[in-house]
Amino acid sequence: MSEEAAPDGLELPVEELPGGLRAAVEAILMVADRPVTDEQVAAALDRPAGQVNAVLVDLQREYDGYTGSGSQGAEHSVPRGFELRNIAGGWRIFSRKHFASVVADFVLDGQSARLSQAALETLAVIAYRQPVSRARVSAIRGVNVDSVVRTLLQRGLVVELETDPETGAVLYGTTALFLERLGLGSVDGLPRIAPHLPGLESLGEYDETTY
Amino acid sequence: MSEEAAPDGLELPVEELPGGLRAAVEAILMVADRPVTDEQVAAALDRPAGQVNAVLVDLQREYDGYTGSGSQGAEHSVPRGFELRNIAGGWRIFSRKHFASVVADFVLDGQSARLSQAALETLAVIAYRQPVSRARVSAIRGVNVDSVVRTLLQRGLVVELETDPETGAVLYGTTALFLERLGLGSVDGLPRIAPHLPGLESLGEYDETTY
Amino acid sequence: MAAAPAVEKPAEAGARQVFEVQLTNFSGPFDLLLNLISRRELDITEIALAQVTDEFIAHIRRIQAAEGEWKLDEASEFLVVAATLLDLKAARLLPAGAVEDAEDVALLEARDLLFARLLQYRAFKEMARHLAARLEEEDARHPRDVPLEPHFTRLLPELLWRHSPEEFAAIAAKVLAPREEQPAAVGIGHLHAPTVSVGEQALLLQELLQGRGALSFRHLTEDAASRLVLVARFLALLDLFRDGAVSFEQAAPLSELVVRWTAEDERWTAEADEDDDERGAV
Repeated sequence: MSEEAAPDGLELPVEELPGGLRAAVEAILMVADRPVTDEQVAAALDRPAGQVNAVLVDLQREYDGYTGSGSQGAEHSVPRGFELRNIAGGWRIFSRKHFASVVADFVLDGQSARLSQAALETLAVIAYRQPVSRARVSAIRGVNVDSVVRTLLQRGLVVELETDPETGAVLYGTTALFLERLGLGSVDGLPRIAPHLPGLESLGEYDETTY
Repeated sequence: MSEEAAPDGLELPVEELPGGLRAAVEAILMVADRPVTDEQVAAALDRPAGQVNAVLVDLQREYDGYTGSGSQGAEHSVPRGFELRNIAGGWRIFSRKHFASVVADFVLDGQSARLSQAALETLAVIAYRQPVSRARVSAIRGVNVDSVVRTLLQRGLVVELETDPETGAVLYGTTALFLERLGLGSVDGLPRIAPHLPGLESLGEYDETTY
Repeated sequence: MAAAPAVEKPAEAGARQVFEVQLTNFSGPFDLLLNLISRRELDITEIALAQVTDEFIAHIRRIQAAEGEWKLDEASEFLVVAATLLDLKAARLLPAGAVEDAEDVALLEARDLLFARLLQYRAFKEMARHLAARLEEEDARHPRDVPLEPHFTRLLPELLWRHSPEEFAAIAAKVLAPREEQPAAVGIGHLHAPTVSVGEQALLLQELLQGRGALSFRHLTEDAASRLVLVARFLALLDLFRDGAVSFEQAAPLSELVVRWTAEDERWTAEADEDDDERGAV
């Protein structure tokens, strides 16, 4: 193990924290909102990719119920309700496949076939202001829009376009599915609403910077 | 990834699946994007809420490294890289606190821009006085709070609750997101203000009239 | 109020600096007051408040100079606090025993209210500190918040969409339209009661008292339709007393307060009172 001193910001080397490197990798896997590669995890932990890969494979086995090399002892154990999958080079935690029906019940509970007013309004802002960050949409609508944007993402009506080079914020835009629903060929086909909005740009800027 | 488990739509009771009820609960936690209640999990699993709650509490302990009643044996074990917390009225998986710096790279779009001192004070007044009008918050802080309240609305930390039937003033209160961001189960979890201030109740009355 | 400290009257650039410093230091009169008190390590439950009065006044004069003009609502809060502080200080300057009882009472009340509001503010400030600490601690944990797994997304019910592009554009126009500029000054649209004029209440008191000579405070306020009117009437009495238009008699502490009309002129004019600009309406 060619471990060097602590990486940036971290006071202790992860090996000295409860759970060690293994738990550090788990922490990343649990909250990463997209698949992560060996290299990304290795970079964040400042450890060699090979070492990190070994931990990932080991975690995968442990979640599946093989604890041979894990920290829990050498026996066969019960699989967890989640699994670690490596798809196209990236690792991601999913709910375990054979619980799909109960998970589906949970996911579909309370889902509506219609968009809420809040979702419609948020979609309208994104459509006319794209590419736009959540913070800015929030500022325009005057409420937090995180969960509504998630709904729109799930519905495939909006998509993450890019990352704002300056702020690092994710910028959203509408999708082909959105245009399809509206029966439009392109975003340019959206009816103009410009006349009302001379001072809007500066308003948006202002709101964004006030928090 | 070895075992190809039962297909979707299976009718086996979860207890007969590998991992059983415990793993089924875990599977649901994996797809939850907000705190979930005992009842929501119980409904998806068609099991009594009490039984589900016991499983959740047990999982929480296991993740924290106490495996006394778990399926892994009776020893102390290593904490996992994630934790299960019961906040804002529901259960949710979080990365473990001491891996904050490691995880930060993977959750770029964090909404955690700092609140200003003015915003914090205003938030405190609203939290302890809700439902409360802007005028009253202003009176307590001695300054106009309109723009600060707007910021808090945008951040989703406060919400317009209702209109005072007598005065027509909009009354504000805190949101579930507020509880979530503070890691609280409910507003009752806020520390008591009493030790800091005897006789606060009657004072509030005074402030309202002097404004 | 005393003249502004000469030190603080430099060139434009200097004034600007002062302005910025002030703004980062505190927000609002209570914040400033607490700040001054803590800097002198004074206990706010002590009369020591009088010692920070000069500093307080100097501070608000400096802000005023730097900012050019006051926003009315903020100014009034500062001025109320400043006025109360000055009253307290004035009382401390008088030889012991030289103050009349009634004035003492009014002063004590003003002081208590100021203390109470200051205590209240301090309590919330402390809570804000607590919230900040909690928020920071919580920032170290990140919730699992991942996109729904694709095979569940497909199970979502087919979206019902019934908006034409024009309808959709109308929604956008509504949401994107500039919001009504919320006034930077205090909006009064949400104020419940109509404003009550202290001056009017003073005239009313005058009529009552001139007709009957002396009346108890209880009697003078028993027909007050709201707390607001009650407060305004109380302030009016204080104004009348200051101008020597009435006198107070109280046999013992907490006993009935009797108010007697003592002014000689036929019409005491509330409008002539300079103080009314500050608290002419509540």
